[in-house]
Amino acid sequence: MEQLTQTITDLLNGNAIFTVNTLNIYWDGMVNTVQLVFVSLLIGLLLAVPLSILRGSRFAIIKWPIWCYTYVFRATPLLIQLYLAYYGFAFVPGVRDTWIWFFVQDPLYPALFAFTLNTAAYTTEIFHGAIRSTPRGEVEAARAYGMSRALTIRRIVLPSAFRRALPAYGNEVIFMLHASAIASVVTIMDLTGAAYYVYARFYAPFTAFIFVALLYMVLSFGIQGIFRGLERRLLAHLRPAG
Amino acid sequence: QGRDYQSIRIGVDVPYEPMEYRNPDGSLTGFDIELGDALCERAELQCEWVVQAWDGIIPGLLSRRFDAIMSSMTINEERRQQVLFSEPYISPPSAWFAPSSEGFTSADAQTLKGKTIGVQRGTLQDNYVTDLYGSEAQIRRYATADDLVIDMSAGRIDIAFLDFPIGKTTMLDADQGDYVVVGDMIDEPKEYFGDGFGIAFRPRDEALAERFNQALAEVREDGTYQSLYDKYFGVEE
Amino acid sequence: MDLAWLDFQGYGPRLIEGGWLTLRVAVLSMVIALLLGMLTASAKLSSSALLKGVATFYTTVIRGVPDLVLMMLLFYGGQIGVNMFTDYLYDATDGRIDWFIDVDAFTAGVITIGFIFGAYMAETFRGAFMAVDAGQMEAARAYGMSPLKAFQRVRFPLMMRHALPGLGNNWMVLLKTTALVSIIGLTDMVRVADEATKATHQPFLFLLPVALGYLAIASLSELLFQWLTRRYSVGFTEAND
Amino acid sequence: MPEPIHPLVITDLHKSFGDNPVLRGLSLTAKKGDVITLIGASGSGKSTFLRCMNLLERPNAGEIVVHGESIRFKETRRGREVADHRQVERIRSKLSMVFQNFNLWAHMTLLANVIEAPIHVLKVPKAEARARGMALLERVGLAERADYYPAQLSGGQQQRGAIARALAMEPEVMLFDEPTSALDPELVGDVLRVMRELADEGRTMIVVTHEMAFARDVSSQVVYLHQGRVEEAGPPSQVLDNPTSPRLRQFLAPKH
Amino acid sequence: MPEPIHPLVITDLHKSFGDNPVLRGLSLTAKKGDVITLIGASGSGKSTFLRCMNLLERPNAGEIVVHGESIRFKETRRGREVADHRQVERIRSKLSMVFQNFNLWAHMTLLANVIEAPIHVLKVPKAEARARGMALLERVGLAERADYYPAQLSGGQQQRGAIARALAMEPEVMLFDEPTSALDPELVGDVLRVMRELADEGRTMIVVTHEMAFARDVSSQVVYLHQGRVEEAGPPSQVLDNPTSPRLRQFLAPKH
Ligand SMILES: Nc1ncnc2c1ncn2[C@@H]1O[C@H](COP(=O)(O)OP(=O)(O)OP(=O)(O)O)[C@@H](O)[C@H]1O
Ligand SMILES: Nc1ncnc2c1ncn2[C@@H]1O[C@H](COP(=O)(O)OP(=O)(O)OP(=O)(O)O)[C@@H](O)[C@H]1O
Ligand SMILES: [Mg+2]
Ligand SMILES: [Mg+2]
Ligand code: NI
Repeated sequence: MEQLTQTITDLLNGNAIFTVNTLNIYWDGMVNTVQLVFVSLLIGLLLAVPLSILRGSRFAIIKWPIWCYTYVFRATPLLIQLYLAYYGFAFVPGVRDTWIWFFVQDPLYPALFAFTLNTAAYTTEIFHGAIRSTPRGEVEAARAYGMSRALTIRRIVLPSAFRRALPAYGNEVIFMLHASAIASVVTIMDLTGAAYYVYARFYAPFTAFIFVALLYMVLSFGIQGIFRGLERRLLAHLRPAG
Repeated sequence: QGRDYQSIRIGVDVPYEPMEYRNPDGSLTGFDIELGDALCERAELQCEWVVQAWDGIIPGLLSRRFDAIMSSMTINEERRQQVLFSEPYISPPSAWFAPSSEGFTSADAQTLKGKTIGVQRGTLQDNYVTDLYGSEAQIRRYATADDLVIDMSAGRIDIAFLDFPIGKTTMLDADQGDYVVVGDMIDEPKEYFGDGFGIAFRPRDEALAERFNQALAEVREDGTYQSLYDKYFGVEE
Repeated sequence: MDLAWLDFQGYGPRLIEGGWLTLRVAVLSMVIALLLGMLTASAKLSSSALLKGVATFYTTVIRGVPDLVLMMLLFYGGQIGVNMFTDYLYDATDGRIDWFIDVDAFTAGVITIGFIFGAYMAETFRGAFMAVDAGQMEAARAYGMSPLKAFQRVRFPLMMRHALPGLGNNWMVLLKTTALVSIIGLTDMVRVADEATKATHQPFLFLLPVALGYLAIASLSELLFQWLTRRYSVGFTEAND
Repeated sequence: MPEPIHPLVITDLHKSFGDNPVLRGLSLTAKKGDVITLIGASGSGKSTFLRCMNLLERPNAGEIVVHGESIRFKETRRGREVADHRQVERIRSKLSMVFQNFNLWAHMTLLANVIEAPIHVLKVPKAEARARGMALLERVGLAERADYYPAQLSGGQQQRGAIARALAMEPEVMLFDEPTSALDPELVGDVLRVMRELADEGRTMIVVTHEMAFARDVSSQVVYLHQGRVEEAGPPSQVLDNPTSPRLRQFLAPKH
Repeated sequence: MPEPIHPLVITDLHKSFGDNPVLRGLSLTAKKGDVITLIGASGSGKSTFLRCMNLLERPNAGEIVVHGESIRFKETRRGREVADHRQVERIRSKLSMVFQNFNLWAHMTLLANVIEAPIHVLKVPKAEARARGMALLERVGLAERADYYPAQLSGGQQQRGAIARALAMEPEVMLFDEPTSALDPELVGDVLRVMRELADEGRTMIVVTHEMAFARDVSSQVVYLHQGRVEEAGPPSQVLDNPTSPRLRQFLAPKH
């Protein structure tokens, strides 16, 4: 009990651990995390939409490479993907003499690269499943009114599928937020990196990690709030009229 | 009040050569392990080593999964508020390491202006470099010394600041690459380099810590300590 | 064929042991997560405000906190709580009562991961439940099926078609989250590779067996998921152009 | 002489969706063997009324008594709720329903749809349920489609399948929502014959229909709904041939 | 004198599902302003035929010519395929369809359903499409339900919504699959009036229906399908009142 009260008072009052210096580290970590997660989710989403459509293509040469991509990126740890993107790519012969080095040199780009491809793979699977379960009659109605395949997908299939995929996609966004914690492996000081720093410096694991957990909670409550709002608006057709 | 232990468990994270690592057969060895065993013998304790990943090592101590940690932990004021330390049992110096091709002769703030320095995240070396070089140089913080070494060979960092024994095994002794120590060994000022490595206990176990301090004094006295020190850090140069 | 490289500098057997632990933790916690997820999703969609509130609290908070922290808090925090009590007993009785109540790390790891992923499963199931055509459930209820029967015979089989992609994803994430058990002292595949890397100073060498280990487990599960997808798509046709 | 116990008595039923009142005080008494047809304009609340009878929609007010047993409600903060779910399930298994849009279970073959509730609700042995199910499919002319999934059936086939599924419950009261809308005249005749046989067996039926010929031929009572109220009710000869309400007269006047 | 170009000419159409032949050589010519009703027993292939006309089902053999333009097919390993998807889309936008089970888009309000295709296929400006959409909903009596989602509408309301959606395309040929099955006699009259107006405007209609009165009143030609073949065809007075085929005679004989 004592320890618990101690921890809480520590958190509330200014004290040895939460100095301006460490709070600064946490703040920078927050900025890095948000930036990484937001950008990779955005690009990942943009990639996943076409991929999830092509994943259901009739043509094996389109379908299978995408399947392989999603399979490999989902089946192997993000940590390894990140590691290869950052440490592995640096050893490609000659890479250091090209303009690519500028991007590889900075840990941010390799991390974005790995995160984006990873979330795109998961998102592709979610959307592909939702697209497949679009009610057949609704697709036929669209085709019957002369909508092209692309238009049908844009106006009928995707809006309908996205609505169905919303809860699963919400999971993916939060997974990504938590997964970004490994960014510190490639020297990016994200939120978790900040917590490790404080842990190592003060040997106060619970204080360091509970505080960072609170920050993650703020972020994820924000995300969950957004998704709840989206559901309220987009899933109106599942509720009785008021 | 502290308990009166007959047997204890000691937490350690491996490998961290030469302090603690595994023999080819999987058994534990290293300076910490051998010294720890000697201390237990003096203190008439049954000791059992528990391997524990670093992230959970302090929580493991606090939650009594083990009763002491002997895993190259540096004593400092901030940490003393969480755990109880024994007297320091070794004070390894820190040192600058760089590829010989870089041609550094000294590592003062002037020379390293605009360079990239690698350290292990959250270590005393991190604090030291952050405070003294933070405004001139760029600092990259790594989870492990090995990651740091790869990045040095990839050309992303120019120089590293590490515990000397660690730098020695990962850079000087490893055959890939050609690295040198830049400048002198550093173990001052004390506010950064503290008192060296200590054994950590739960704060309420003062009696236990005292038994270890006693034992430590004894092994220093009778030469056991020196022979272990020579075995692991014997200077061949 | 030369299979010597499979030895991985002597770490081969330990890697396999670690892989076996990974597999066991993953499968067992998946079972817990599925059960919890199903219960929670049902609670979220029920009309009881209390059930809904509890379920929403669970999914919101658990998904809000990083896994690593939850692992630490639930395992070590729990243990520390127990210890506070035993320490108190020890002090109060002057050392005559000295208990140490040991929480088994394997069980704790499985339960914690199951508990974390139950929240994600709940969201996946909830989405799938909502995607099922309401008329299908009405028909079940109209014929006097109890909620349990209707669930088992109609809602569940229809829901699975919508849930499987999300379940597959959750499983893949869970599989790799098992690596967290190393912070509570268990030696999984990743922990072995980590030790090996630090000992040999060959960081890339051990990425391979880890990736292969995960790929192997994932391949088995992929087969299962494909079979399930076929099974739960029976009766549904896709439009042709 | 005590009043006989009727299969279904409904008193002053009210139901609204949000602010939109759909049923505004409906009462109805179905005696054993009665065939009651509900007629009324599209949107007048016929389906909603039928769905309230077996509690698929929760009425806001009113009493429903099945075989002398009154369905119990309780007041909660969120409004009126069913008090005893067991009771409702028991009652539902005696009232079987054909939905306006069939609602065949998409993941089951036609035969599986028909034998599902008998096996799992009435606990009929599997073999027996199959035999009876096949006989019913034969009766509605679908024996050779037994192994098709609903998505592979024509509209009329689905509707007949839904009828077979309802018949398989051998219920005391049957609720039909436009059971012949997708059928051709020949099949309408067949279904009619089946329904007449059921009436002769003493089963009670409530039928929503737009086919006035059908209403005239089968029903013992016709109820005309208008904007959620009973505008006129009585035997078909009276309601359909000599309507008193001007609204009903307009409804019945052939426009083509 | 050259043969006039007809809106829709179908020659020898075949279609089977697996081994099950459903259409076995159907031909049909629809002239401008024609109203052709397809009648036939449940499962005789009426919906399938209609769905083949705009290629929702891929016919195994046969020719479809819309406004003189023959739909091109190619043989692939997987069987007969449409050769030019652009062509099919262009043709479909001229043939609009009311489905037997409506198929309204569930995630859109009624009005959004109606204006969707005009805006995105015909490129009608949004404001204009809305105005016309509302007018159409008014015409089918659903103006006040414009903001409801399909799941909140009664069966008849959904059907009228589907009709409004089809009308909004102002197509040259309309394909109706039992467009009045869920409507009461009064609304059937309304829909009938709308269809007659369309015919007067010179639009062509193919209507599947079970309502013989409807077929008699509106159609210029009645086609009786039996087991995937045209058993009898001609003007309603001939087909419905003096059928030659015994099968058709049985089909038409009132049983109730
Ligand atoms: N996807 C499918 N797979 C297999 N068989 C099918 C499929 N779709 C339709 N059929 C079969 O084709 C036949 C014709 O169906 P269709 O829907 O054309 O009948 P219909 O004349 O419209 O009947 P109704 O008046 O009942 O709507 C039916 O026997 C049906 O079972
Ligand atoms: N879930 C709902 N939310 C809001 N309004 C609804 C809902 N269900 C039905 N309604 C409205 O209630 C009214 C009655 O619907 P109901 O389905 O009972 O009509 P009906 O008499 O069966 O008509 P039809 O002959 O067209 O089937 C309609 O105006 C409809 O729009
Ligand atoms: Mg209705
Ligand atoms: Mg049909
Ligand atoms: Ni009739």
